[in-house]
Amino acid sequence: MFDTFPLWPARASTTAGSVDALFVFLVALSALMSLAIFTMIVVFAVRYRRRKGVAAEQIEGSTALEITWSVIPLFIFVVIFVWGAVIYFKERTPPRGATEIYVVAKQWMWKLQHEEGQREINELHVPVGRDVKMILTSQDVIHSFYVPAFRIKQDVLPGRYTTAWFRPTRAGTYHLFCAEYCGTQHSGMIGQVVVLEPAQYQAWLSGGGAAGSMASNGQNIFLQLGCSTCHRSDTQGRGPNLAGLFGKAVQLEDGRVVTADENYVRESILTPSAKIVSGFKPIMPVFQGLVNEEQLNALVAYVKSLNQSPSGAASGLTPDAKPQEQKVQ
Amino acid sequence: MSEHIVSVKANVAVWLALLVLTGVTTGIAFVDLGPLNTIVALVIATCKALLVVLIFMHVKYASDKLVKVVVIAAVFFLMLLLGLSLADYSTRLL
Amino acid sequence: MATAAITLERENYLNQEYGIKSWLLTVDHKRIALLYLLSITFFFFIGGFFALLIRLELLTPAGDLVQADTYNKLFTMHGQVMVFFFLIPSIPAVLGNFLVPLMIGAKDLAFPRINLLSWYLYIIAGVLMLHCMLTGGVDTGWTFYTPFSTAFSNSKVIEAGLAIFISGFSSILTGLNFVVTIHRMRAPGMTWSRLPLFIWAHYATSIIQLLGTPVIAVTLVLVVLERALHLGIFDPTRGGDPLLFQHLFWFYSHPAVYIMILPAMGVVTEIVPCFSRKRIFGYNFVAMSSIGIAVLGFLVWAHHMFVAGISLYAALIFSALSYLVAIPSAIKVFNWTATMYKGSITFSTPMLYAFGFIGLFTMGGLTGLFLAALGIDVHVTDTYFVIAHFHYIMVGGAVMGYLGGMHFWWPKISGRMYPEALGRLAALIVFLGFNLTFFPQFILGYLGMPRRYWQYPPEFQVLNVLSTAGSTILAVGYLLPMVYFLWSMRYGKIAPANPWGASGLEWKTTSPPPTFNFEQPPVVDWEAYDYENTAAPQEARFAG
Amino acid sequence: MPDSPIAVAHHNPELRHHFADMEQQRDASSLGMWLFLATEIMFFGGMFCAYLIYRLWYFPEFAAASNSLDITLGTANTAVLICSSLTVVLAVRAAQLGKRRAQVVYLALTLVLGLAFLGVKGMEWTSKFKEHHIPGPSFHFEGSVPGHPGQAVDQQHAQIFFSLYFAMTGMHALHMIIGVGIFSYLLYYAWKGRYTPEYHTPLENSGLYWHFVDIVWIYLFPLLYLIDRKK
Repeated sequence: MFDTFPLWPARASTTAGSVDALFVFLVALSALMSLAIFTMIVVFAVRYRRRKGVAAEQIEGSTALEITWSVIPLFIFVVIFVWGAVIYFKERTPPRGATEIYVVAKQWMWKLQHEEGQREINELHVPVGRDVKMILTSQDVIHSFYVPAFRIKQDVLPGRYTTAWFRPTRAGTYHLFCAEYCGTQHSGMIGQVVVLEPAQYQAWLSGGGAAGSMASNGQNIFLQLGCSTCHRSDTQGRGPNLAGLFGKAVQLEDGRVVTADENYVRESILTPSAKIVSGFKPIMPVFQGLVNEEQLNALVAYVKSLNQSPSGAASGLTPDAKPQEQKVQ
Repeated sequence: MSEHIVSVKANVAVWLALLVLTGVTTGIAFVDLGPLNTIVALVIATCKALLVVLIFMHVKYASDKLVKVVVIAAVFFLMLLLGLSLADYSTRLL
Repeated sequence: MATAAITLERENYLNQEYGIKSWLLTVDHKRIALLYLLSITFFFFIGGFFALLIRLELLTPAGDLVQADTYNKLFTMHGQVMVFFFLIPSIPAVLGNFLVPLMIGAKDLAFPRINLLSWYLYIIAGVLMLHCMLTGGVDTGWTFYTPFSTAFSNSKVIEAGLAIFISGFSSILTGLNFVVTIHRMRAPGMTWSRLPLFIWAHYATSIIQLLGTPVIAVTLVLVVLERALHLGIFDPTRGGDPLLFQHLFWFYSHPAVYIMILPAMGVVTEIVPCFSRKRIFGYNFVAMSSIGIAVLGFLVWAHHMFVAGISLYAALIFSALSYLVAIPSAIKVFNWTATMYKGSITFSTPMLYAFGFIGLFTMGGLTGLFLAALGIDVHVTDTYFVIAHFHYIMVGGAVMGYLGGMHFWWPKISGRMYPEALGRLAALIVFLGFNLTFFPQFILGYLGMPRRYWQYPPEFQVLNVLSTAGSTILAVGYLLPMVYFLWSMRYGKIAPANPWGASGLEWKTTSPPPTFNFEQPPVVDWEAYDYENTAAPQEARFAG
Repeated sequence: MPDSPIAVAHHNPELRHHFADMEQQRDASSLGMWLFLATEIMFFGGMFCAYLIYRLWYFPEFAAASNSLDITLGTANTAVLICSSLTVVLAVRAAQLGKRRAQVVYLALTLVLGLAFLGVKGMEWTSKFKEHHIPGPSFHFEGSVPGHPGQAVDQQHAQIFFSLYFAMTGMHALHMIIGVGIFSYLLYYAWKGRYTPEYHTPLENSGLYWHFVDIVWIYLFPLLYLIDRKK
């Protein structure tokens, strides 16, 4: 019975509990409010129904009452607002060190790739208890990444990244929906999120299918496209040194300071002239149309990896990397 | 509401002022004032618009406050559109 | 019966002239109201037909009744027809058109010919929309989100966009007419504090029509240009930002909800005092809350975009502002309830609709609080929770208000009484059918069923079946008044000038009113809702 | 449509039946016109909003593209429009004073100036067409960012500028064309002597419209033509 006629969605992430708590609070509050109003209406309707010889009593109004029933709700609203905002703030702030999964949405399919390189379509395997950050982009129209059991939803936009994160708390298989109308097979753009126990997840991960991590794929593309000629690991390059760049503040030529996040790296690859790093010339060619979304994701993953392992990073930026380059070709 | 008839002199004065301001705004665009260039251009445009609204469109002489309210309300709502949109665009991170 | 015969023979706006030309070229606001009544009823049934097909498709989890593309067109055109061709014009263009001059003691609206022009614009837009529907339709969702609408959809986006653009001008001109009329055409003694609250509500509505509609007009122009000429303003592959479209779209389309609900609130504010035989409780607060809703309604649009990729800080601002608009709405509900206190209440059909309105609007409003709460909105936005919420406001609220108003003023409009017993029955059916249709959708939404789904996982079926069952009941509830209104035009009892013993100026003239509304220009020397000095009707005169 | 008994007492043939007197009629028309202009502000406002966002995003390209517009023609056209506003004001004044000939002369002048504006606009658009600055497949922009002659200009971002340029000036020109139509109508009836000191509301309201279109241009000119002109 429960499976065919559920009345409450599965609760499988840390966020789900806090969303449910606020939801239950609001349901209780609404029930109370409507009960109060409906009771009053019914009582008045019965008590003051028209009777012979009893005239209505004309009442002008009451400023005190008006202020009371404006101010009390206002206070309640402040509570709801703050409560909802706290949850939202957490939902939109991915914790540090989260496992990253790159998602490319297209009409009408989800393409997902793990940091370790595994690719999945319309299916996502994640372990229980680990923070997972989704880096989402779309190849065509706007989609929306929605996992009801995690209570998360994030629109997936073409031309930029959006992010979402969750920490699964319970193993199981859950719905993945596209929640933003995207054309003919919108309702067919569904999949599942499989939450595994850590051991099972490791087994799944080692099950193969990955051709190198995303960062190493990115490194290959980086070399293939000749990026390393200018973006060198020393200070001699004609482009900025990318080691340790990610997440840092970048001083631009026009005086602005921006944070080197995923969207910055993306924009700097596709339309380099948009933000010129201070001290460098706008000589980088435009890569819009030359790299697809998956390659772009790999490049972003690679630039990020330059933070985590300085040694590995250096190897990618120096001529030592030649052998790897040949491997690509 | 009796109509106010603006003198030819006043009208011509406004017209001359508008022409002068047009010249000024074009000229000053070639002077480097940094970010002030945009502000100066918009201030001059607003002065011109005010001249037209107040004198040419007779708002200054309107005995009825309603017209002023309508103008101010429309500008206010336009500012809401621009301002609240900017609230998003100026603080977007990811 | 003798007096009734005399009433019938009296010259009124209906019998003053005959012939199709006397209708199509009329500048009488009352006749134009009837033209609107006919046309929006037509579109209401088209939109309702689409709704029934949608519900039938959702009876089973698999997509089996219609093709996916057909389904997408059905919900798109259901939305567009209902929003732009039924709800937005419904109360303002029919009841507002008919009543605004009558209530303030004017002979007509300020610009009668522009009023007729509005109707023609509406008809041109409607014909264009029909042509669009019959030659393939449009599948973007009523929201026209880019870049789907501009670069990917293969349907008739341009035609639908232009139809809505034109209907927008119809709406603007109606609002303009109302504002000028209310400012300039009031009868001597009809001060602002004596205006019926129906007028205040329409005044607030008109402000939104005037200041919001042009923004969607220009946005649709840009969408059309973008689709035709590839301008790139909303296209990310050309450097544009699709979220800019959403900002501009919701700048109008959120306040548009208040275009639909404010007039309905105005209707309820007339009905409740009348059938409680009492002054409205807190006149000033009810009046100002209308204006407050209109103005604050412009500050909250991006709460439709909390998961769309707007900035975190903007989301916080818009969430906080969204709660502000709930305050004036709450004030209204409390004041209607307080008006009943120590009244002398009767339960005629309009009052039943008013009860229904208050109940459903309260639930719609309260679930709005859920959606304004950021953390919850992330989960329930774009699901059936939203669908249920806005149908509680727009159908449970606006349509209940519209039907209540139609019953309340039908004697004035047609000069005939509708059958009271059937009226009460229909009100009950609508209320029950509505709740059965839409309440399960709240649960569906929280379970996570996304909106605009042609097929869905099987565990959602039970609730969907309940909803579909409810929709058929609702359909019966809507057909019933249509039938007995038509019936009453010929067989209904002759209506007296003031069958309800209501206090408004519109009841002081004959039913139906003469072409210029009043035999003698009225002079107002009483306060609004002066039920102390208005005689209650004799029971026998209106009991069905 | 027969007049109601009340309206019969007044004899101005221009008084419509549902107004009590000429003053009420005039006040209503004037308020209606101002409300219409308020909607026009919001109509253009949507485009100004788009302009604002993209100007902030793509400032270098906006500057480069703006510099490619003909500032001489732009300034001259602004002056033309301002002159036309003066002639409109004088035409309304002539009506207020009951001078038929002056009305006709000023209205004709307004028409000439309005058409001159549209002519210049047409010339500018034509040259844009020749330079491939029309958004679309053949769009190509070769200008450089002011102060950074070597920097490549992003074609797409420049195209956004021109999209907005054509949308905004196009919508403005459409309003001008409608204005020219209205003023031709006014000219005809002014010639016929319809507008008197007692009744010249159409003239007055059309004047308001014309001035409004002028004001839109007063903003469009610096926003489109004068971005970062300093060398």
